[in-house]
Amino acid sequence: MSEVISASALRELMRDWLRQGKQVFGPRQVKPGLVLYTRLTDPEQLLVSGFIHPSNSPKEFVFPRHEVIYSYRFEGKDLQLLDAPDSFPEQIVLAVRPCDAAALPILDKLFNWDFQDEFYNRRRQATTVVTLACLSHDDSCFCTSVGLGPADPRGSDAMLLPAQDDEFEVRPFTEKGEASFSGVTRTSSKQAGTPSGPAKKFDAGQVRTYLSENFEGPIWHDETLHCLGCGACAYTCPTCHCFDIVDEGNAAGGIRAKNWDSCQFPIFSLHASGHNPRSTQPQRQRQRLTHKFQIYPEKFGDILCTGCGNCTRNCPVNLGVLNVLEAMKNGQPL
Amino acid sequence: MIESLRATCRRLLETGTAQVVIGYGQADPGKAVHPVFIRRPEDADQLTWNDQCYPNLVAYLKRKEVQSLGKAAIVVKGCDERGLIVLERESQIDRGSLYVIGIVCGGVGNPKLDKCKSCGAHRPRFANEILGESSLLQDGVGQKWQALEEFLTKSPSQRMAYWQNEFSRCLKCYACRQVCPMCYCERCLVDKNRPTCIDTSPTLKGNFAWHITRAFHLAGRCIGCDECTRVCPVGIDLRLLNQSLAKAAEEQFGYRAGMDPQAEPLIGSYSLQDKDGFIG
Amino acid sequence: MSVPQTFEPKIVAFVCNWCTYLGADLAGTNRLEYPANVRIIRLPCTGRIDFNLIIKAFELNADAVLVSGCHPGDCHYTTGNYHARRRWMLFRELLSTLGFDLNRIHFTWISAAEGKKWQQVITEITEKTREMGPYPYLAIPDASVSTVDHGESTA
Amino acid sequence: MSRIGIFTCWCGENIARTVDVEKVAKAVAQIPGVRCSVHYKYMCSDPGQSMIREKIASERLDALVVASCSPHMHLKTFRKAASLAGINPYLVEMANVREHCSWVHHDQEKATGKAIELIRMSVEKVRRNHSLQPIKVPVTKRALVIGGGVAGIQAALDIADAGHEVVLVEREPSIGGKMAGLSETFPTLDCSQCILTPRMVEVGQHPLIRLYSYSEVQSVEGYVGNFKITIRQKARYVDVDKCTGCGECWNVCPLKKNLSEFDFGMGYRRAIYVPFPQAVPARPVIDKNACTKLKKNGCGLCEKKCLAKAINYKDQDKIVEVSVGAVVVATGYQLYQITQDQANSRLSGYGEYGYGRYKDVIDSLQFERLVSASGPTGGVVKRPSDGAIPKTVVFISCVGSRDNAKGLSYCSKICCMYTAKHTMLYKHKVHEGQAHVFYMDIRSGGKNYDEFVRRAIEQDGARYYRGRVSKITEENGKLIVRGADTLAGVSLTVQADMVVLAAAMRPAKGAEELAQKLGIGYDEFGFFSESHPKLRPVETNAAGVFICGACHAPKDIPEAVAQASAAAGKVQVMFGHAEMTREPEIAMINEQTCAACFSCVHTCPYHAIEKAEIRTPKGALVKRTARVNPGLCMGCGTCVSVCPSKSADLEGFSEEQIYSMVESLV
Repeated sequence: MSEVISASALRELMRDWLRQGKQVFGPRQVKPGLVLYTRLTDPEQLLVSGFIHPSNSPKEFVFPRHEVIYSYRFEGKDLQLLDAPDSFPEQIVLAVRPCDAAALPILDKLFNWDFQDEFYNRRRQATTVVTLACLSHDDSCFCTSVGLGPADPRGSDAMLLPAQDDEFEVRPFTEKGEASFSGVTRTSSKQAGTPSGPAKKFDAGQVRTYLSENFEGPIWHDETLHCLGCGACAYTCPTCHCFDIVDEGNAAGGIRAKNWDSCQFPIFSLHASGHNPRSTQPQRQRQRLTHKFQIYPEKFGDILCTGCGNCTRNCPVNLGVLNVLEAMKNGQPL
Repeated sequence: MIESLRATCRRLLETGTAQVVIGYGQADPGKAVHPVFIRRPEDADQLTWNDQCYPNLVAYLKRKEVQSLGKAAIVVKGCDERGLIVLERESQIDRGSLYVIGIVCGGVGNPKLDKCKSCGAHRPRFANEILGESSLLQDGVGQKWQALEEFLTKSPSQRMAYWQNEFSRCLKCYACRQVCPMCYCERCLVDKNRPTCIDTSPTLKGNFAWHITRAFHLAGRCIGCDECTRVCPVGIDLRLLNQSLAKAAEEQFGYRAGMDPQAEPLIGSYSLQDKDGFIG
Repeated sequence: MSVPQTFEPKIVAFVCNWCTYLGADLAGTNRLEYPANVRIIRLPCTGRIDFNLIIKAFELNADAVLVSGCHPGDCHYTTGNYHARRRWMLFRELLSTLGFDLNRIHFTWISAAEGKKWQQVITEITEKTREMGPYPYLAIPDASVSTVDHGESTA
Repeated sequence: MSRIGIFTCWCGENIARTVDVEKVAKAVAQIPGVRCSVHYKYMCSDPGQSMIREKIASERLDALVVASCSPHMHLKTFRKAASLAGINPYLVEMANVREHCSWVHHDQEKATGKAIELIRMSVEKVRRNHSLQPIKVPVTKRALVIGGGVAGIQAALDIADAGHEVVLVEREPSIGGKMAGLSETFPTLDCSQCILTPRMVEVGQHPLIRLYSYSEVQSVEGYVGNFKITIRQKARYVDVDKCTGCGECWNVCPLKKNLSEFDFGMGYRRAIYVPFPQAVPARPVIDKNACTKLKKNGCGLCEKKCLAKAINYKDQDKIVEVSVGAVVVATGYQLYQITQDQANSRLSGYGEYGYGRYKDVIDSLQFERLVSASGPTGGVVKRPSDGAIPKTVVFISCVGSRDNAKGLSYCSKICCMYTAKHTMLYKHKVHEGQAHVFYMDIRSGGKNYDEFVRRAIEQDGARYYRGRVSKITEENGKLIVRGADTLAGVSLTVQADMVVLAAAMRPAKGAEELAQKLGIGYDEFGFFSESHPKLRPVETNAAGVFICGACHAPKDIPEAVAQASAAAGKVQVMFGHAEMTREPEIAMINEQTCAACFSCVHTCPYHAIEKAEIRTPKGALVKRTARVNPGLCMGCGTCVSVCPSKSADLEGFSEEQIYSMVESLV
């Protein structure tokens, strides 16, 4: 037995949410060949099939790429500080891939371990995450290698599993999830099958050992020299969370804002002195990998990667976490 | 063809003509093609060539890590080679100490990319060595500015709306900059503060300022490899901006970047005949 | 667009020190009246006037921008204005592709002797801009550029 | 800068009439970083300036904004005032609230608001100004004078007499220029050569003047105070040092029928010749296009005759390099070549005057030789065709001048005067002769000039007709001159024996090429441009290069000489100091971030940016970079615009300053 909802009922439900002034986000075909998680203003925009993974990640619904943390205005000779808005409308992120949802509990730790980021937390509280289990995967997917899977509940308030006849089985995991679907599902005898994920591609434990032993290993230079140093991987990664604080202003006033940043940019680690502790791209790649598979796990327990494969899909030169990890496994360069 | 490429690579490394060969590699036929840096003759077999060889490897010549590998040989398509010519004109490369392996290219992508349909440089012209003689793609007539001309049928306000839409997606990941063989500044203008010419924030304002600057800094320099457009993770068609300047350069000044090694840079030179009808 | 009754266009003029600035001085010496909406930024030469400045002016809600310098052949620095002219030729193409309103950006040659022309140019630009109304160069104000609101691509 | 003082000027009523100065001063006092804001009737006056100095001291100000008139008017004044009070003069900015505000706006509220914004802009700018020190450039105290006509001679002698070395370069075999060929000069009718030749001799003998005759400037490198000049000495085939100028050589030269350049084709010279008896240097030159020895290895008489062994048929062009600190250009003029110049599209006219077709139609310089005592006819006026004494001579002025359609738009200025002179000289030599003058206007401004023209008409009976000549034809030995007398309102035909055309003055051949070598401006006609028509009349846009004489514009001898002395004076001012100081508001390159694309090197109008390398002490290349030569940079800032990474910036108009000005306009 299971609770199911039809595609049409789901869209009807979306319509209700929009009517109630909730913000709804989900996968959407932005242009031919390009699917992105975006804000949805019309249920018809929701995409629930025909794609593996959107090119971006839903992290920006709780951790925007640009967030004003305060602004200021000159009043004659004195300066007036103005708080940025910190209450956010209720929002539902729909048809999120389980790998993307699993990133959220990981980010929760980062944004709360010492300083509590109110902007993040308030957005997070206002957010309900409804995942869509994966029926298919591509060469870039490797959720199963980091302890997740195509229907893993981590980070989900509720999950939709595609069933027959254009229906979805609804599996709520939290009260938020319950509330979101109460009264709109019907009980069905059918049960959606458990989808199978990609084959396991490496062992995270071995990777961690390898990293701790090969800080100076040749693999970095051999495998990552062709990295161009852009932020396409970090900015479409559900777990990357580095940000920069910038001031932008003029004679009247200005803002202080939190912008995404990437450890792959040369200036990310550039010192005022002109010295750069990570002066080459391989060193920056090493930093990214080590942070994800050694440093972060040691500090927070979780691997800072959910195997979504976006870094590989979005890399201009077909470099991604996976290529390097596989190279580690078979120990020799491509 | 691939075999002769690998043979050349071996020869260059053995004879010491080059310490590194920059080319395209592939773990195995199924796997994705990516740039490789061959430093030992025995690794020459990693080299490959097929219609998935998109990246313009010239972009790597500006990288210190790559320069430190020593004297380089580089695999270029005819279109990539135009980049070499611009870089040489801008004293970024010493053509003498660079060995260029030109590959006659029938166009990349499946289906072929638009740029290949009107490329006009399928066969490298200045390479030290030219490999392959693939059946050349016929240059499509009048296809060159097709995308742009279609776009320009929109009204100005429609265009502005279009770009606001596109740029609102920009993440400022700078893939467009990093992949561009012509973007070699050690400190990009967007990373300069005091003053901040370009807001670094990925707001509409900051994104417009960035993309206007990126495009205009390529005026008379963009070789139309369209890599910026190919790699954009959020699918912004930067090609339109590059093309509008390339078209102006060609139609108003008879200038095509990277075609004539002797040509004066378009910006940085002037002519008394330059038309100033728009100046009151 | 609804134009507030009190709309006074903001016009930023980037001018060269040796021709147009002196032309404006001459307009003053001859007491040639013109609207008070223009703000002159004096640079040595049109060759120094960079496209980023023009964009910055629009970012700061200039309703129109004027770039003006010595007539061809008159450049105090012999060729600065020729270099500038070529850059503008190309820059206008880019602005046009981006859908900028080219009626908001004006280029003129005004010599040190053309105080009258300065008066006319400023008067015309001010009146024209007043009619066109404010120029929100980015119709979507920054705040509303929700980084999560990806509009449908019209391409 | 955090202690900025703002000084707003009333300019009597000029500003205060439309700008509420007190309100302005009050408002701008509120700008962050502004320490004090005061206003005063006349800021530029002594009390005004001392007020500024007092405030600087009492308020310990570190930067100033003076809101008054145009910086072109008083920026220097206030910078001086500031430096007297111990503030670096480059920490002063002005807000132009007069020319750009109070004088052009009548609405007091708007003008006041604008004034406040203009001041805010200047405050934001000055906040980011840098203290600058004037740039010191060492000066080579040697001057180059190009052109040995009367202007060049005057300049050379003035500079040399002031105790500085001079290098004088003359294209022709002798100095003297056009003036050496003139008969007598207006308005005094004193003999041209009597005035000039002593000066020429002075030049030849002056210990501080090095004369390169029969030479041309080939290239110019370097910059003010430090020019490197390459001079090409054309092969003369005569060793100037051995030669004694005895004359044996030209007396034996069999080739007598070469048209004399000095006589403008009115007389002849040998193949080896001195252009004229008083030439300096008084040394001959061989015309390699005429000499049979040089052409087909014949003759050789001159060599045999020369006891000094000065003849050298193997002579070659020599290249000489000199370094100088300043250059005076005095390349003079040529006459509108009525037949040859028709090739030039702009100069299409005057075929109808038959110049070149009729032997007896000559131009004014040819007439000068004809009436010159030292001329080909010994001063007897004989017409070229048959040597007869012309009884009727028609003078036509403005041939090519003031004629947009067929000639040149400008007035050649001296023709009215010399035409009057010509009629007199003619009358004095041919008493029964009659001079007729066709003119457009008579322009005789100048000391004793109009009296001179009146004399020509009233005493020497020249007939003046206000009108143009439409056509000249030849009928049985007479020149039929058809014209109009517009004052009498009749058309008019004169049967003349000779016609003299007062052809327009044009820059000497090659003027534009020379201007390009020197990097100085020139107008559409090829006359060199002064850097300011009123205040910098002998300076050019290239620092250290000065102009004088007819290369600048048509002018007569007194003017040319005066201008030459002025140029010499400017050179002496430069040479008055061991080093010269230049404006420090110049470009600079951030060598750390420079990507070495060298767009700036390409673009710089002054070639002031060079490619440089940064190397380790051991000599390993760290990076390449562009680098500004402070001696050459004129501060236009074109490099800043073409620098993609904005590693180029301009002191005084830096990116920070300009952006902050724009950003103050919110």
